[in-house]
Amino acid sequence: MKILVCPLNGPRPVSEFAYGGEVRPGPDPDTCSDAEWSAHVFNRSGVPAIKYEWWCHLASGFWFIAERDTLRDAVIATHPAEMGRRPLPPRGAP
Amino acid sequence: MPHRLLRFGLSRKHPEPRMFTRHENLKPAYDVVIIGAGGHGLACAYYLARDHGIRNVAVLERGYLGGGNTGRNTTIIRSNYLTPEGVKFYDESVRLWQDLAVDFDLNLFYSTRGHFTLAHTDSAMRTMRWRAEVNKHFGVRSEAVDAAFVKRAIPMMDMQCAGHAPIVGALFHEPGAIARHDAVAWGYGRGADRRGVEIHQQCEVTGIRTRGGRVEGVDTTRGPIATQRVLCAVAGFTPRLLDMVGLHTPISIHPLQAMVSEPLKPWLDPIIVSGSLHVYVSQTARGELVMGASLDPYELHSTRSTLEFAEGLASHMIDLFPFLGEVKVNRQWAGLADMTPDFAPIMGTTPLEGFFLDAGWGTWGFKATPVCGKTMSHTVATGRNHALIEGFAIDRFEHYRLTGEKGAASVGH
Amino acid sequence: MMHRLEGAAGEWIDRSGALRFSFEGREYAGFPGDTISSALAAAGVPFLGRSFKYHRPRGVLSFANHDSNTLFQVDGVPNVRGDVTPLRAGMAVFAVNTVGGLFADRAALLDRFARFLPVGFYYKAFHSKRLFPRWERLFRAFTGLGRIDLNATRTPTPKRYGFCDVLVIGAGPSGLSAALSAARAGARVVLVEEAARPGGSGADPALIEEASRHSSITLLCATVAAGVYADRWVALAEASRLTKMRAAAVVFATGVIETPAVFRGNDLPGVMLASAATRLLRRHGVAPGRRVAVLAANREAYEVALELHARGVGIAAIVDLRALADAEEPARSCAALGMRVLRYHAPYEALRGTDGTVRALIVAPFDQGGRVFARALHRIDCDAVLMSVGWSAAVQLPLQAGGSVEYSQALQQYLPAQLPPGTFAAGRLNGVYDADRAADGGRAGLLAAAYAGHGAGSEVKVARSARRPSHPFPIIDHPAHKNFVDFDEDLQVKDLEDAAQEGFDSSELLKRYSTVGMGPSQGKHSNINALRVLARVRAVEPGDLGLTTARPMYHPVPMKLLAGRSFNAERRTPIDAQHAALGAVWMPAGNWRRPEYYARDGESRAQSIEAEVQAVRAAVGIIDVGTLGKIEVHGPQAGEFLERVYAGRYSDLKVGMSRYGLMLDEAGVIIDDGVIARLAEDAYYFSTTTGGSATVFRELLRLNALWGLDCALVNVTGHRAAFNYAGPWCRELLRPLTDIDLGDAAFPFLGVREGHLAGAPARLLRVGFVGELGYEIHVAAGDAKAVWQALLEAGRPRGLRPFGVEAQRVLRLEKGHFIVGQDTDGLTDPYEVNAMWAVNLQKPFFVGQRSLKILKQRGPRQLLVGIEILDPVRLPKECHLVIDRGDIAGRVTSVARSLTLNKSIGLALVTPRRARAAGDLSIRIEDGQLLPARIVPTPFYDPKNLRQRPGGAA
Amino acid sequence: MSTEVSFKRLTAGTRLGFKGAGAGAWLAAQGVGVPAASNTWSSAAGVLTARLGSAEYFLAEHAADAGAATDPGAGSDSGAGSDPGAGSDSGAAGTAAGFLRRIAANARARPAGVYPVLREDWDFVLEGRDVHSVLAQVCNVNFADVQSNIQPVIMTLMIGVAVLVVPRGAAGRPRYRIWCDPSYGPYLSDALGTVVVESGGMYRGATE
Repeated sequence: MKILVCPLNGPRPVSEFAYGGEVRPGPDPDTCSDAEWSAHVFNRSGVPAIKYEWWCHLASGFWFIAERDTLRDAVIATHPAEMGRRPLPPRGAP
Repeated sequence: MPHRLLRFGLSRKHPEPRMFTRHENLKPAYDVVIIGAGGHGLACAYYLARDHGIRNVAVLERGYLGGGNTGRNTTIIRSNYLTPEGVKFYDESVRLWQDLAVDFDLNLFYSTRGHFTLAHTDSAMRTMRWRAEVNKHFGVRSEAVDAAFVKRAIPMMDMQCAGHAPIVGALFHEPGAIARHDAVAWGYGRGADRRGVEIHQQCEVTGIRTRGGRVEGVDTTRGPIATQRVLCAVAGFTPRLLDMVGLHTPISIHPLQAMVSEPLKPWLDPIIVSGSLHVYVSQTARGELVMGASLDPYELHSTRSTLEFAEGLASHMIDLFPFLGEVKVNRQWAGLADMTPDFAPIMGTTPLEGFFLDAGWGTWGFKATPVCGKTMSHTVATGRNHALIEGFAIDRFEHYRLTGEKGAASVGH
Repeated sequence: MMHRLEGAAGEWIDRSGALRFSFEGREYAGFPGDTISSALAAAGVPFLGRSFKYHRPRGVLSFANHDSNTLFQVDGVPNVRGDVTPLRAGMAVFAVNTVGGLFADRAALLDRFARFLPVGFYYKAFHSKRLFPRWERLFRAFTGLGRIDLNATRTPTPKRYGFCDVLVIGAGPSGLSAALSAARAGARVVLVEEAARPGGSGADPALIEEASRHSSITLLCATVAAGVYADRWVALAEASRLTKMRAAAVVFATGVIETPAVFRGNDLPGVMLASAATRLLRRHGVAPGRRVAVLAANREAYEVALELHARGVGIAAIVDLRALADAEEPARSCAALGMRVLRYHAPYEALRGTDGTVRALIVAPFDQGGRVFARALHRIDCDAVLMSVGWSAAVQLPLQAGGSVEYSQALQQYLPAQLPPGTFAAGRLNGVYDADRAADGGRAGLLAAAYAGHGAGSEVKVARSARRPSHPFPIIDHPAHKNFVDFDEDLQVKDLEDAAQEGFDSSELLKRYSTVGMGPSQGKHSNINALRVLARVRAVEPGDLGLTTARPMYHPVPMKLLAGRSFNAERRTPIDAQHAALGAVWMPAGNWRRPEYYARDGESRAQSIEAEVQAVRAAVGIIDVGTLGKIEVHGPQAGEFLERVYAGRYSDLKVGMSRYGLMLDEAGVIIDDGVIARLAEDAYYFSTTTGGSATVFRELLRLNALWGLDCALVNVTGHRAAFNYAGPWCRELLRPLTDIDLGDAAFPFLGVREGHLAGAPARLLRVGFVGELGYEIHVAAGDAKAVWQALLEAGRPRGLRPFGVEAQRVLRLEKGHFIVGQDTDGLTDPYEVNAMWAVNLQKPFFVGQRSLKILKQRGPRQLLVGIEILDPVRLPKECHLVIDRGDIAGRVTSVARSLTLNKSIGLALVTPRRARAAGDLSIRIEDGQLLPARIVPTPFYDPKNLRQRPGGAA
Repeated sequence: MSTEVSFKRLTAGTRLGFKGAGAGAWLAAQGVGVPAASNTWSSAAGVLTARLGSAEYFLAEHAADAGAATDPGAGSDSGAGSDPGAGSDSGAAGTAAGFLRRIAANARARPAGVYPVLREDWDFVLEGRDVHSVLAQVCNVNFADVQSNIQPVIMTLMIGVAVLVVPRGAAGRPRYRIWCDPSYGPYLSDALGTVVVESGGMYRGATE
């Protein structure tokens, strides 16, 4: 089974975690157009890449951000959730 | 023995021509280029050639014919959906399915077995009733049945599910069927091939050329092609193709796993699905139990197998059928599913003129193969969405007009 | 004919014992240490099974679990692998897949019609719409192998997690050496071997001894490495236990699988792989026959000939397919012993004797293209034929691990090319044969240990075999065919050629059309020869075609092992036992169970539910609502947090008061609701639905982590119990139990107060969900039983009844309250259920706010309305459809017979057109009949909400 | 030779939880031995303090734990080098409870940044020479390799339930305190008990 390295709890099997989707900073709801907003709400970048994702360690309720290659299912790095508050450094293809 | 088998015994050489011509080279231009030689792409090619007289068609396949989800799914065919759009669409598909073998002159082992979606809670039972009522409204044979009915139909099943998920009833869908999945692709492929369609395997699309908002051509590992119309039918890879033309959709990719047992003497006739237990199972003509469960929980573009999947599925299979403990799992595999937020496909025209989409098939694409061929060929030929697919248009998300098939998707199948 | 020899050193059987068993109803005896197949072989049973398609008699082929013609039905268990299953006394063994028994199989007739049943014949016929069902019934009568016993019971088996530094798969010469070198480097090693004992194809006993004794090597025999998964997570299947092994490094020493020569009659009983004969001989003292012909394309053929000769078995001839056969040892000894060696000859046909087993072998000069000079046929009488013409590398596990392979022309086998980090290959799998295997194992073991952090690794390079152990094309055509490539699926050379001719000429398509490799052995003995046939058709090399994907399981694994004990985590409220004692009839709710109602003697379900409702309306009732999610949020920005996650306003909520809350997702869809109570300036307490509690709390944690507001969330769902005590008498009954002033002024409607109740610290919320004066009483789980008892006793004199979920549904329906998930669906927004009163669009931000602006323009797609059923007797069910001029105009979401109101009421989601039109509509019930109904305003009961605040508006 | 492992539910002693940026400092001021690192525990005056992540604390009586020290072998806990506090446990039982009650009382003043967390966890002890063979059947964490000298707190899933595990005991005599949400208590108790018994161990079930 996949191993994820939780910044708080260390390496654990993926079965101890819940996936929270890609970290997706949205447009400013007050200024963006309806089309921009609906695109944010529904559309996803489905292309395989190294992505910033939300993961939660279930037993401790600890959320963090993982950089994962969605093509090979390889976790490159994990970061504290605070990272999600700032613009994320760009990520390339796997 | 049917007389048509005699010729095999009586002729010295194998009296069968190639099903699919091998084409060494691509032509410089085609009227239509279909990306993806799975069931959907081939079906569209078949109907384009047969019903619309469009024969200058190339079907491009990066791997081999039918090697994607067509050859990886668990072959369940049904029309017991929840929304009117869904029910009408899949009902037409089931109608087409029933004549397909004769159309093709190829045995698809289309086998009507009856389909039970088990309900373990009263809220699940409510959904079953909802589906049954909508189905009946459109003439689809479905009924919400009680536990006693289920017990009579599947007497060997543990109605208590080992005590933790008692079965309170089910949605019984009489037309539920299974079929030999590969043969569907071969049948459409052969039919298209015989009508002049070119099928190119091991030919990967590397780019799609556009100008002024319309399609101009396709670049492939075997050279460029000029064309005005492109159909994208590559479930599991849709986002990569859309990325080539800068289109965005809600589709994200999740693996869907399955496994198969050793061959057993037939003991299970109907198709059984349990949403709460995440199980669906049927027994094939070879005697194997083909088993599936729910999607993998996170995005992944790999068809690797996981042990957790086999463990969970085996456990729930035994909850339903306690006597299966000694039955051996022969093989696990996986496919890649295009998931959408409303569990309905994304079909038809797109903002890019000449670029048509047949995608978002989640875990239910196989059963739609014939109707997709029909409706997409019409759409590609006329440039206008076929009436049956209006509910699946790509712009429904922008307008917050989702189709809401989620309720019917139990475990997908 | 096969027979047992005198005992010899090192054999696995105990000749002092005897195990009686039956096969096809006849009595036999074997020894402890026998497998089913070895005992039957020793007893001279001519054949053991029937083939899948033609029902041809079959005997031992691999004796290594690689062929499916020795699957048995044993004591009701299907598909038992006779080659490897230990013999037990009293076993009742039957062949699978026969019609009328193995020795009188009526289906054997099919063999005669073989030429009418070409590859994929079933695609070519039987599909007329009218006749297919009949044909299908026939097919299903013949299909499948073993028969399952529908009365077999569940046998929970333990599963365990395992951890080691180095996992070595295969305890042959290379595996044993790998384990030892890794252990010596300081690694904790687990060594798995699928056979009952270590040693593989013949390891130095001293090596076996040392590895078995080493303190940091755990040797697991009779254990199959069934699958290699992500991050070196390996499924190890024993007879009655699954171990999920996490290895820091893995050494694949899986060796090679012997593959048959393909010639007419190569499937006759008595024709077997040389390695099978060796295993039978060494382990079980069983000789393959009395006069044995050996097909040779490698050194191993001569070795087996010598070994058999030494045990007194006659060698009829050695037929060497090669132009230049070995001249040195062991070939020289064979010649010296006067064995007859035919060079550059190939088997043309094996002849069947009267007993169905092989009687003679017809050989002829041979060219490497697979054609023989059929004019120079030559007969060799024999009662067994051993095939030693080549090997197929067991690359399945390395491939599962994500490795790649390449085809070696020199060795005529696949070799690991790239292996994922932490995985290593050794021995014959790696192309290293003979004496070098140990050295290669040692090398791999050191590298694996180093990867796992022990020792410095190894610089050693071990050369691949200089000799060629496998013939490039051990396949001989025959005009009459029956030269089998796949023994599982009865596939002959021509079947594969015909499939290719029909266009199935890539390895994947060939597999799917011909089913080659799809049988129980997953192509272990057939894939490589199938590739060779296809390569000849395509005029390419096998290596150009590529293998089909390798997937778990390596050998099939019983579902009971995968399932294990199958735990199912279930939650209980602290008074679960009290409910049971009161006659609770349970219903599942999320992963909790809740009383649907409380059954009483002499009451029907409906009567009990009605009585429970009436108790609340007329006196007092109590319901356990402890399954609701219960969350506290503390901190200066707690209010701000709630403002963002709920659609309503909470920063202006007075301390000591509560307010309904609606939770939306980003798309504006209602996903949850609850009550938010303000305990202090910086502390709130709120509830979520039972089903949503876990996921909602998790999402709130995420949002809190993302926003970084100065507040903290606490989930007390399991730590707090909660009861709703409701009914006109509840306040009077509570007074003596609590120190909280319950007067309307001190504790108004929607107020929240903390104090003590029945001696326990308690938090009371004055709520109105069921439409009567009522208090939600929240106490610590540890105090729940005492408080529950006190409340029951206090209420008894007034006719209190505990009420269940069903009664609560009726009560809230009478008040017109919707239930998220029942009266809403996956797309319902607040506009559609008239819940905009709970939404404050003026707030700066909340989840779903922006989408609501879009949804407002879009307009509702459905509207929730109250309905009254006008039919005096019949009641629709929830989710029956509202029909308007023949079209679907909506559905009933809730419905109940209200005794209180003496009418049938419900809620329905209907099209806006229909909702605005108001008035009458019709509902279609099961039998298709239409029931008249009318859209009416809600609440149905006490529209002015006077009963929940008898003291008048607070 | 039967497996040497025993599993029992402890009659819950006083347990407290605190959360918030100010919690650590405040607890220290109350005289609690606050662990310096996340996911570690410390023990003083019969009170075990587990630090869950950076800003949450769980306090429980050791006494309840030591109270179990009546059954064979458990006595070795006192000598356990891994646990400085353990020695004083049995004696400190009464005072520990009182101490915790005092802290709870002080917390009612709602000091800034200190948020009380209601803890009604079920409380178990799993111990014995063969305890790891049992843990291996219910949990994916390799407890045999856990460095108990750093006094770790392990938050993980046991047969599907979130648990808080504190390794104690001496080498050769491993011993684990296990806490879980009360609503999962009956399930965990039964399921783990079954595994222990089937493995030849001793199980003293939920005592009400």
